[in-house]
Order: sequence, then C-alpha cells, then structure tokens
Amino acid sequence: MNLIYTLRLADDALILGHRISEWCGHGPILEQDIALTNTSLDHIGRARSLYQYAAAQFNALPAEAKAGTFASVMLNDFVSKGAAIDEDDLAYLRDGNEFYNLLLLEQPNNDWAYTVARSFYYDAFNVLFWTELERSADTTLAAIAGKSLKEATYHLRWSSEWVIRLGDGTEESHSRMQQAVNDLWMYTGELFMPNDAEVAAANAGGVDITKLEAKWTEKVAEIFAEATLAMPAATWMQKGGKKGIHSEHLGYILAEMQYLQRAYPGMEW
Amino acid sequence: MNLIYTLRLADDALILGHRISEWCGHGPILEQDIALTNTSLDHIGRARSLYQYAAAQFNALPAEAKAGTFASVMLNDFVSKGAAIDEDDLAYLRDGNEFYNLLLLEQPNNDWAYTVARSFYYDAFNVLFWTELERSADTTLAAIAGKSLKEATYHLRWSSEWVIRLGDGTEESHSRMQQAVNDLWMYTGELFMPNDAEVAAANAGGVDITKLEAKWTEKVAEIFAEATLAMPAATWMQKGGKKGIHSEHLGYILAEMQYLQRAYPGMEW
Amino acid sequence: MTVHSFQEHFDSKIDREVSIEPRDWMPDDYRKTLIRQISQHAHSEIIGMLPEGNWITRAPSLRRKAVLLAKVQDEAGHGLYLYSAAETLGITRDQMYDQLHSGKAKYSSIFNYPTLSWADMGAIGWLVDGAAIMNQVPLCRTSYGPYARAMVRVCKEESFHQRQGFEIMLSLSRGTEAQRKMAQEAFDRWWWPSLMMFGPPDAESPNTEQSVRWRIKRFTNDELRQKFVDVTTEQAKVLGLEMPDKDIKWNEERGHYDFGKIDWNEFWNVVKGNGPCNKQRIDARRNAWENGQWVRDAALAHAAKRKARTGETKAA
Amino acid sequence: MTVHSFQEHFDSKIDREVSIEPRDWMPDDYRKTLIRQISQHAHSEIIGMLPEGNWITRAPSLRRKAVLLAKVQDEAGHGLYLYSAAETLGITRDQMYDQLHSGKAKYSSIFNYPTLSWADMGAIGWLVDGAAIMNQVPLCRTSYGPYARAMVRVCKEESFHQRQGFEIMLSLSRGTEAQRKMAQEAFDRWWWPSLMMFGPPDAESPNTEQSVRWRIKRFTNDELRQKFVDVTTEQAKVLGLEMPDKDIKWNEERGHYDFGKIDWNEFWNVVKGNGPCNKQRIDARRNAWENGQWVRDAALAHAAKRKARTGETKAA
Repeated sequence: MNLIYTLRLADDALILGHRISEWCGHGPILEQDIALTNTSLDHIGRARSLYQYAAAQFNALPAEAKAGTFASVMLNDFVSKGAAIDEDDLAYLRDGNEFYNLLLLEQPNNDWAYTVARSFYYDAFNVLFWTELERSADTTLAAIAGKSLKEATYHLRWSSEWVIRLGDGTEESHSRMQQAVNDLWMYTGELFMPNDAEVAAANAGGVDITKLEAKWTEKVAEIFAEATLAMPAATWMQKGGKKGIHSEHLGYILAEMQYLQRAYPGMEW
Repeated sequence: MNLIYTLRLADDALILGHRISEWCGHGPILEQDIALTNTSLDHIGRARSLYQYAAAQFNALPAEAKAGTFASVMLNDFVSKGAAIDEDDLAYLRDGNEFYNLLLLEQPNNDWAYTVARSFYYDAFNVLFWTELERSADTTLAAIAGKSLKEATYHLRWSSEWVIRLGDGTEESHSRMQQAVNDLWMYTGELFMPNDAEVAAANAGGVDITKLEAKWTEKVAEIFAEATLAMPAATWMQKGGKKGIHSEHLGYILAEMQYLQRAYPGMEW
Repeated sequence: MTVHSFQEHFDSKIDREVSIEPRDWMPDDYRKTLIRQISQHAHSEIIGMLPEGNWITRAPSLRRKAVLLAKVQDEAGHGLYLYSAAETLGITRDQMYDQLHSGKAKYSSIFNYPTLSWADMGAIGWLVDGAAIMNQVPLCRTSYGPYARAMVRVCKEESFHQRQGFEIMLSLSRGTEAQRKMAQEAFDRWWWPSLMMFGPPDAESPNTEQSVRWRIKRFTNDELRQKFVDVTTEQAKVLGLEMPDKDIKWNEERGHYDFGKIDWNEFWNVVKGNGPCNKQRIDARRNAWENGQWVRDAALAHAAKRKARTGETKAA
Repeated sequence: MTVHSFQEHFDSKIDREVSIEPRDWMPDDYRKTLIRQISQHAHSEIIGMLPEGNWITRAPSLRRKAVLLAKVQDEAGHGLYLYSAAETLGITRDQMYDQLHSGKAKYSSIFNYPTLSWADMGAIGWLVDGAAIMNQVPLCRTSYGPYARAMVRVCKEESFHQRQGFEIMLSLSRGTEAQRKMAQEAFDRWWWPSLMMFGPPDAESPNTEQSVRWRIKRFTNDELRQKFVDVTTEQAKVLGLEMPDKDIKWNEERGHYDFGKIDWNEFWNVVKGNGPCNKQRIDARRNAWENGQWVRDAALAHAAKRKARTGETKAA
C-alpha cells in the first residue's frame, strides 16, 4: 500500500514536471522561462526520489506479490525475468491506468494563466501536505517531504505572485486569470479525496488529506482577494486520476514521454 | 531496391493519411469533414496495399538479406525470430530514420489553407506519377497505380477547387492561401528528386520522376492563375525525407501512431 | 380547413400510421418536440465523433485504423441526414449549431466520458452503439417521414458499427492477458453510462406518453433498458467478460435479468454539464466552428463571385 | 579631450589589454560591431534552446531528462547575461528581440538543423558545444569588459555541457548495436554543420583583421576549425565512431589532420534562411513573444498599480 502511496506522489511530480517542461523555450519572458524550468526540475527531481523509493519497496517484495502488483506488459515482462526495477522502469513502462496522478496536473498548459492556476492550486496544497508528511514515521518519506516543503514554499510564492499579477493586471489578464481558475476549479476536489492508499495511510497515523481542505481554501481565498478574483462557484468535482482513470490528455503525454524506452526496450541511456 | 521503392510510396500514403485524419471531427464544414476523412481513407488504404506488397517482397528475401534490411530494433527482433512480417510491422515498428516519405507530407495541418496546399502539391504530382506507374512491368504496382490514379484524380479535383475557392475568396482567405503555398513551396522540390531506389527504378525502365516536373509546374501555374495566386518565388528546396532524414515533426507523429504496438509488443488487435 | 380539422386530419394520419411529411400541417408542439429530438440526435452524432476520433491516430493496426475512420465518417454522415431532417421542420443548421455551441442544446451524455484505451473503441461500438440501436430502431417507423427515413439509414450503419465493436472486444478478450484486462476495464467504465443512455426511469420521464402517441417513442426507457441488459449480459458471456454489476442475476419469474441500482445523481450531473469531458467536447466543436469561419466565408464569397461572373457572361 | 585623444586613449587601453567598460569612450564601429556580435551570440543561445528543448519531453531516462532541462535552462541564462552585456552598449533587449523576430539579426546557423534522435542531444553537446567553446574561450579575454565577464560564466558552463554531450555519446557507443548506429548517424549529420560554425574560410572573412585588433577575435576561423578537427578526430576514436569525412587523414608535415571540402553553398543557404528549420525556429520564438504580450502587459500594469498604491500610502 505504501508502494502505491509513494507512486502516486511520484506520478504527480512527473506529470506536472512534464507539463511545465513543455514551456521551456516558449515562455513569455526570458526570466520566467528560467524560473519555470527550475520548477520543472524540482518536480522531476522529486519524482526521481519518489520513484527510487517506490522501486526499492517493490524490489523488496516477495516474488508472488511482485507478479500481482502491475498489469503493464513491458514492466511485468521485466519483473518476470527476475530483474530489479529502477526509477525509469516505473516512469516509462507503466500504462496510463497505472498512473495515479491528480487529473489537475495532466491538464494542458493552454496559456500562462492556466499554467499559473494549475500550479497555484497544487502548490497551495503541497505546502500543507509536505508540512504534515515531514512528521511521517517513514523516514524516507519524511526526508523527501522536508526537501519538498522548501521547494513548494518557493513554488507557492511564485504562483501566488503570478495569480495576483494577472488578476490585478490588465482587463485582459484579469479575465483570462479568472477563466483559468474557474475552469480548473473542478479538478481541485480531488486534492482532498483520498484513494485507498491514502485512506490506509491516514488510518495508520499518516497524513489525513481531508483535513487540509479548510486551510487550503483559506489560502486560495486570501490570494484571490488580493488578485481581485472571485472564488469559483461550487461545482461538481472531477475525480478518477488517483484511481488510474484519467482524462484523454494523459495518453498523449505518455505516448510522447515513453516512446524511446518502448521503442528500444531494455537499454541503458 | 524495389522493396525500398514500395515502402517509400507506402510511407507517403500513411503519413499524409495520418495528417489528414487529424482533422476528423474538427473540420470547418461538416460535408468537408466527410470529404477529408474519405481522402484519408484512400491514403490509408493505399498504404495498406503497398505495405502488404513490401512485406511480401521482404518475406521472400533470403535470411541474410533480411537481417541487413532494417535497423529498427523491434522489427529486427521480430525478423530474427524467423517470423514473416506484415503490413503492420512495417508501419508500426520502423523508426523515423527508416521512413522515406516526403518532407512535405509530414508538415503540420496548421489551418485549412495549409492542408489544402499540401494536398494540392502532392495530388498534382500523383496524377502524373500514377499515370506513368500504371504502365509498370511490375503488375502489382501497376494495379495499385491504376486504383490510385482514380483516387488521385478525385483528390486533385477537390484540392484544386479549394485552392481556387480560397485564393479567389475573401481577402483573408487569399492571403492565407498565398502564405500556405509560399511556405510549403520549399518542400515541393523533393517530389522530383529521386532517391537511390527511384534512380534504379528509372534506369530499369520505370518512372523517371525528374521528367514530371514540367507538367506539374504547368498544372500548378494553371490552378494558381485561376485562384489569383502568385507562383511562389524560386527558393532553396528542402530534401532528406526520401533518405530517412526528416523534419522534427515525424518523431511526434510516430510516437503517437506507434505507441500501442510498442507498448504491447507482438499482439493481435 | 379549420385548425380543428387540421388537427383531426393529423390525428387520423397518426392513428393510421401514415407518415407526416414536411408540407403537412402539424401541431406546434409536435414540430417543437421533433426539432428538439432530431437536433439532439444530430448533435450526438457530431459530438460522438470526438471520443472515437481520439483514437484514430493511435489505432493499433492499419485495418482497425481504416475501420475506425470509416465509422467516424459514418457518424458525420448521420449528423448530416439528421440536420437535414430537422431543417425540413423550419430550423437552419447554423441555428442548431448555435444552440449546441452555446450549451442550449443537449446531446447524448455518454460522449462526455473520456476514451482511455483502445478497448474503449470496442466498448463504444458494442455497448453505446448497441444501446443506440435499441433506442433508434423503433424510430424507423416514427410518424415524421424525413426522420423515419433518416433513421433507416442510420440504424443500418449502426448495427454494422455495433458488430465491429463487438469484434474488437472479441479480439481483445481472446488475446493476451493484458488485452483481456484492457477489455474488462473498458467494459467496467462504459457499462453504467450505457444503461443511462435510455434516459431516466419511466416514473421520472415526463414526455413519454405524448411521444408514444406520436410514434416518436415506441417503448419506454425502462423497457428498452431491460432489453439491453438482457441482450448484453448474454453477449458478455460470449466474450468471457465479467459483468461490472455484481447484482446482475437471472430472474426466472420476470424472464429478465435483475440489475443493480443506477447512480442517477451521476447521470443528472453529466447532463447538467459536469461530466468529465463536457467542456472539452463543446470547446472542440466550438473551436472547429470558429476556426472555420474564414473558410466558410471564403466559400460563400467565391460562390458569389462565380455566380456574378456567370451572370455577366450570360448578360454579354 | 578631443575625439582624437579619446581614440588614442582607447587604442592604448586596447594595446595594454585593459578592459573597455560601458562608460568609457569607444569608437562607433567598435560599439556597433560589439552590439552585432553580442546580440547574435545572445540570440544563438535563445534559438539554441529549441532544438534541444525538442527532446526534453522524450528523454529516455529521468536522469537524462533532468540534465537536459538544466542544460537548456543554462542556455536561457547565457542569453540573459549576453543581452545584459549588449544593453550596456545602448540597445534594449526588446530592440534586439525585434531584430531577431524580423529576421534582421542573425544567430548561429547550426540551430537551423533538426534534432531527429536522442543521439542528437549527445552530438550537440559534444560537437556544437565543443565548437562553441573553441570559438568562445578566447572571448573571455576580449577587450569589452562586460562581454568578457559574461563569457567567463558561459564558457565554464559550456565545457560542462560539452562533457555531458560526450558522455551521452559514450553511453550510446558502448550500448547496443542500435544505439551505436543512432550515435553514428547523429555524428554524420552534425559533423559538417559543426565545422561550418567557425564561419567562412579566412580568405572570405572580411571582418577578421579589425576584430583581432579589438580582441573581439583572437584566432582566425580556419585556425579554430583546424583545432576542432584535430581534437574531435581523436575523441571520435575514443567513442569508436567513424569519421563522417572519408578524407580525414593525419598530415605528419603539418602536424594536423587534413579534411575534406566543406559545402559552403549549403552554409550560405542556411545563413540566408534556407536551412531545414530557419522558419520553424523564428516562428517558435515569435509565437512565444506574441503570445506572451498580454502577460508582459499585465506584469507592467500590475507593477504600475503597486507603485501608485505605495505612492498613495506614502503621501497619506
């Protein structure tokens, strides 16, 4: 269960890191291109630490348990040969229905306002989440949380500033920013809907993500107020990502991301 | 050599069919959505006939020759197991540098004008080309050419009409159409630049594509005149596709197109 | 004739199962109901192109790619017949598009679910087209002539699509373990939304009675749904797939399969616009429309120029 | 001082290898030449992000992905230092962008070639960064202070990138047969364009003499090119790759490798805008710029509002 818990966090990091990396070379301002690439690097770096930990957990499983963990063909082929898996096998050889990232994070970049809104919603959650996870009894996760908290704090400052700048900028930027926070609102509910692994973690004394919503909403409201943005209206919340049921976007992300590993199986790069 | 010749024609058909199929469901006019999907089907259908023929040629080779034909890992793995290959292995398991389609055909759809211009340049060539190839001593190719000529004749009528309609439509459509024919002009030279397989074919009494340029230019000039479009200025012509050196677009096409076959190797669908 | 006698004449045609044709007198409500239903149906075909169109570039074999392309093309064709049928009732295609793009018009909610694997192409053909056919076959004898004739063509092609979908599922379920799982997973995701395609339970379906009278509807939602459950449960056995509903059980007495509770809360939410892909679908169509404006403008302008030139030639 | 004595003072600094700083007097030609060269260099870094950026989402391992991202980020950083250095000479960054987007300014032609396989990430690091370093190391001691200081940072990072590129090539050439072929093919494609990076042959390079005098240039194109051929030929042996030039041969007498004829026709065509990706690269940058206009406008507007509010607060 801890394995899926770890993987889910890793998938969040990889998929958001991927999306943000699509901006590289195409940002509106050179300094921001650099800042965003830096953020992408933080996410990819966190993904690596988490996948490494997940791989270690998997490799420590008894053979029978290993065989039943994943359905993805190429990963299972690899496992069935008795080889130990590593971070890349988890990132590159799982199919979409075994990715557990939030729907929010796979949504397209669209424009700068959407990219900022997506990060802002996630960063605001992350600061609360890593603060809690840093107290985890699992020392590996606690260590990752400590580092991630520092990064998330910085990310949140950046995305908050941009929410405010665009919200309280020009008429056009205000309307684009409002549109972005409205359109992405339906993906924020999933932040606080635990999947089985997260329920189990909470029951075992880990982070109870359902308890983070109030503080998160408070933070969002605070920044939106400064940004002169209206809080989005209550809506039906989308879910599924945490259980491997995604939007149509993830398939395209993976087709691109995993192509080389799939086309040249089992090679070292 | 005939194998590469056949494959090249198949690749043209598949890649253009793929690009056109991207419009399906997104066309500007429902009737045209249907017309374009029909064209895509023609191209995919031709690709199938040609890949089937190429696969038969390959399967008839002695084992040593087979081993040296392709470099693509998954295709070679397949071949090395002694299995006969089929149309899908050729379409889905070759890497980009073993695709020989024209650079023109992998260019993005961009807008309706670009899509029309790309097809027009190619259709005008195809009518001339299939007319010649229909007389081929290779009865399989001759039969495919006969069917393709009928289709190409229809395709050319469609694309010519649209060149004229947009060229001689509104100010905006005129300027978009002119831009499209100008921008794609640099990819038309390759239509008449034979690769080794085409040189060998011409030497053996097959179609000499270098001889088709004059008639092609005449046709293009005729339609552009009716469309009130200026002939694009002479420019340096891009080449490489026919030798497997493509633009950056092909890699993305293949990552998407081949993903499933790569992720689930060796399965029947 | 007075309005009263028009009405009598109309009613008698309905009773004798004679077709109502575009030039015939018809009650306003009949016209409105038909426009709503036919245009919804046309929109469903057009929106329905998107979830399947999503896999054209990724189809796992060239044969499957060609078949899928042809299928999506057929859907465009269905849209075309149906828009034409609706136009005979005095609404233009552009008006109907406008209703679709502005969110005023509805379309089948099933297309607001995402297509997530190749097996979804099988599941949609098998289940969604299967359910559509059950809904639509009775419409081949519906009272309004142009609609009935359009439905004859539509149903013929859709039963072909349904067989193709079933065949995809069969290939997968007889394939590798991974393919069987892919098929099962798609079945699991599409099952409940397919049941919802028959509409709300009869008790909550207000239009049924009048529609039955007009032969716009010939069976109730629940009747059709039951038939679908019965047929599909048998087909799932052939495929060797597990029913996604643990409560499915043969009821000897009723001569039907009993089945579990449908989550109508989800249904109404998707109808109201809260499905996973509502926004994405409408955005895609609206973008196609808006990005195509200059193309349509050009086609009109060119046609006008041609006409003017022909006029000049004639005048000369 | 008279202009004459300004010139003498400047010349004497140049002779004594003393840095020229932004506030110092300098000849117009010197200023113009530097603006042209530094902005071209900055543009090359920015355009250079694109061919490598093309593989970030497709990098074959997470480690390689992170390293590539960091590298492209470094290039953005180099662009930033260099634009700043150019700004000290009295041109704004927006003016320089405008020159780039309008096609008036040049950038290194090498970035007009497409990146077609993962091995291109190796080849670019190894060859393109390798050639760049040879061109640039002498600039660390160039006469204009801000440029020289920027180049110290740039060269340090680029030699790191060059090693990373070589390491990618090494992994591939020691990998499977398919990987070795991928590496060889990339080497074949990037070799000649890399040689062209040193510019036209000395005989056809008009600015050299003056530039050498100003320490904007310290070696001639042909000198640097020869050095590159000598070094790279040895490195190719370590990689076990074949030289893409069949005429490469050690010349005992010269103490250098002889090499084949460069296709200058291709070079000039790419410079003139006819390379495989010239249009694509400029379009990408122009799109980024145009699509970012509203973002920059918003940032300015917000900053102005903030400032106004702070002013009000102070005034109050």
